[in-house]
Amino acid sequence: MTAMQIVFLLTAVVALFSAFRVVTTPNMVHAALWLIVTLSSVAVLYVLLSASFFAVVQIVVYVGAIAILMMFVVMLTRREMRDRGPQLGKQWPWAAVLAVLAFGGLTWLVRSAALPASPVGEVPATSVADLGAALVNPGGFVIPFEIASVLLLAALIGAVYVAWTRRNS
Amino acid sequence: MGILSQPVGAIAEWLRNLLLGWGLSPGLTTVLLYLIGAGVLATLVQTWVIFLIWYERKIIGRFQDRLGPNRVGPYGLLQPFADFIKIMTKEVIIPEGADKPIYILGPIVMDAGVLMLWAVIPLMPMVGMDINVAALYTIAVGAFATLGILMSGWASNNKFALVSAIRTVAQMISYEVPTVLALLVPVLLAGTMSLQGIVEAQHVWYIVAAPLAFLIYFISSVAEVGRTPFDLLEAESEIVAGFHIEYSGMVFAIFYVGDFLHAFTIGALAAVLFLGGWRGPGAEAFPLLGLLYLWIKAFAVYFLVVWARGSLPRVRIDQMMNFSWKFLTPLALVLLVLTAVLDYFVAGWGAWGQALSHLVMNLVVGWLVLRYLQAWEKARAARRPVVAQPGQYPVARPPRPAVAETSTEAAS
Amino acid sequence: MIPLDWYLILAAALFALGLFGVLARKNAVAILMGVELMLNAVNINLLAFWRYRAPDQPVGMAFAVIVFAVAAAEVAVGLALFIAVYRRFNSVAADEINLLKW
Amino acid sequence: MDSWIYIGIFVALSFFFPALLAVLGWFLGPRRPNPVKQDTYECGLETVGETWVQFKIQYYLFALVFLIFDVELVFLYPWAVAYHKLPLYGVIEGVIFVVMLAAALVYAWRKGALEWA
Repeated sequence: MTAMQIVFLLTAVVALFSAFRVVTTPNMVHAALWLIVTLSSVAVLYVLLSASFFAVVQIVVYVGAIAILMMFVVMLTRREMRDRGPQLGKQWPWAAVLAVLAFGGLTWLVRSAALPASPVGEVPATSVADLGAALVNPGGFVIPFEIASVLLLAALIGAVYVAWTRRNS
Repeated sequence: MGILSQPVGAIAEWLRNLLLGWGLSPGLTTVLLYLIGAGVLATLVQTWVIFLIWYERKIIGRFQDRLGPNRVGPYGLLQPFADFIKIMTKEVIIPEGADKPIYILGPIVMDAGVLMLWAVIPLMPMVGMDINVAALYTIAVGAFATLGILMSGWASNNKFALVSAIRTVAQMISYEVPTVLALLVPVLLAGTMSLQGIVEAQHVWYIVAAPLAFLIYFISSVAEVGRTPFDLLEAESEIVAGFHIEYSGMVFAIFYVGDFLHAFTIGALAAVLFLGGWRGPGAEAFPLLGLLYLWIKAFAVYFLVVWARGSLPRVRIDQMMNFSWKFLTPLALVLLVLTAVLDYFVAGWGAWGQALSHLVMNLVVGWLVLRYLQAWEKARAARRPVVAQPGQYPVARPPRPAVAETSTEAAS
Repeated sequence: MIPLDWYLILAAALFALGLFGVLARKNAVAILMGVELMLNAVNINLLAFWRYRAPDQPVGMAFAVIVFAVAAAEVAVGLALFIAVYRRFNSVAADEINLLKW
Repeated sequence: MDSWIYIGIFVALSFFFPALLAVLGWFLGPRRPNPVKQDTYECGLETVGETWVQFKIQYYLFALVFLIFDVELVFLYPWAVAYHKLPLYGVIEGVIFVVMLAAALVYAWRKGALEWA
């Protein structure tokens, strides 16, 4: 067992425990904070995968923006803050069965496939620049890149339209 | 490899050999070395705040025609130590109904978010960890500072703390957009996100090539830290405090320390990004000189922050939000596009040619913006219904609401 | 070195937890959090395969970037809908919003 | 990878130092809680109503616009890093992307989502 494997296992334990708390804790602000712990440990996993750009982006986008937005909404919807009672619906045993089945099936798939134990090569030092070049390359990902910008524009327009009503007294 | 040309390298080498001599494995030795290096740097940075507090109080004192602290020690230098000892012995009050773990974690997360920035700042040539995404890393750890504030405001079980935390976070995220946009300009000019690489690419300081980006970066970082003139959410002379209203003793001191350190850290970051970092005559040969240059530049920017605190009045919250979203962000967008296009066409002009052409572009944009602001101000003044007559209050008062309207308001 | 299947099993576990959250929670924001967990599991898979199969090509990274964009768009629109619903019904409990159910 | 070990250690220490300060303050300071002292400080008035007050929609809108901007800007960083190696179409595509971003800003502005008050 190498040091990297120990780091991986520790991170995995933290990620899974906090993810479990996210889906079970009744207090929504606590759930958001546990979500932040999960997302940060996923960032550590990205570092272990030598995807440092994505580790940083994970923190910027998820912790810095999405989690903050969620906490805002939790604080906007006051009634839920007092709902310390059960937050799971009646259907939760079925959900648990389905989740266990999904996990079992996926694990069985992973175990039955022949997967490499180590990477085929090293990540080039210029991987971020390569990504940037590929994102604007007509033979690469320029269409997804521009469509992503249109998607985000549409999301903003839709979200502002839905949430914002001019105060008409 | 003398101690003068390779100060940190020489010490690290000596330590490594020492540790290896004790029979430790190379991997463990590296980790231990990093631990020592990080520990020394973090400790120095954290204790450095004590000096910063003295410096700021002294400067502000002079701005306000006072002497500043001068009782404890020479020039009052020991005053912050006395304050520190005093605050150590104060009680940490946890208000009733507070969410205890989050209440304590809030300031810790906030301070950690500031301290983490120092992991990537290049202190001198070949020192300071060089990751290839360092510029984005500085944005990312800022998220933890935001998060800490939101946590402590929420956990305090106090309306005012919660409202203030939400407002502070709204301010911080609003000003993060121009920060990120302005940070893109040096990244684009240098063609790398590594801060060491950005410093090395600055044959001409980027403040020459991108003065407007420097201004945007500086203003929006000051606003993100929440210093005067943007400190309206914790304005000590008007309201009691902001999100940290319930905090006392050492836990409050952590906020205080984080705040001062953040102000100095943005000085260091601005120095690295726009003022050439450790660059200066002789810095390549004697790295310690580079550290000195960086410190001087960081202090120059920090002085600007203190200067702004000493001389500018507070802004209103709607003005502050408008300033970020309706002025800084569009300006930064325009600047980014112009810089990108211009940089493409002047690629072969040499360092000074590029810098000067960018400077000309920046000056033209700046002049146009000033003209636009003048026209806007003139139009606003024309719209304002001010009729100053002798004996009258010179500001148009809002019309009194009719009684019927007031009652419906109250009923609804 | 860490074997690839460790990453995949961890991602599967995160995905299952997210699925459980989506199906079992009552609060709509909590459901969105579950969706975020699932998207993160997907991203771990994408980047793990990129690292182990084709680290010299940006394909996996480009996919992961798009997933980030989709996650952000989804959160923005989803939360906006919840806010609109909350103002209409004064609740964000998913099982109380059943006007279209019958 | 090596430098990330350092970053990881530094991050851990960054949490450790303020935590140490908090623990020190906890042990060195006195602890004499009483109900009045632990009362919520709201300008000397008794706390009225529940603490979790409801907020204006405005905060959410700012956070929303920020989220969209943040994600789009993250896309621009690899582009800026690759910038010097890009041919002209790369520059133009980046500019189109920024124009989309500006369109988002203009929409939010015209819609009045950026007004405080």
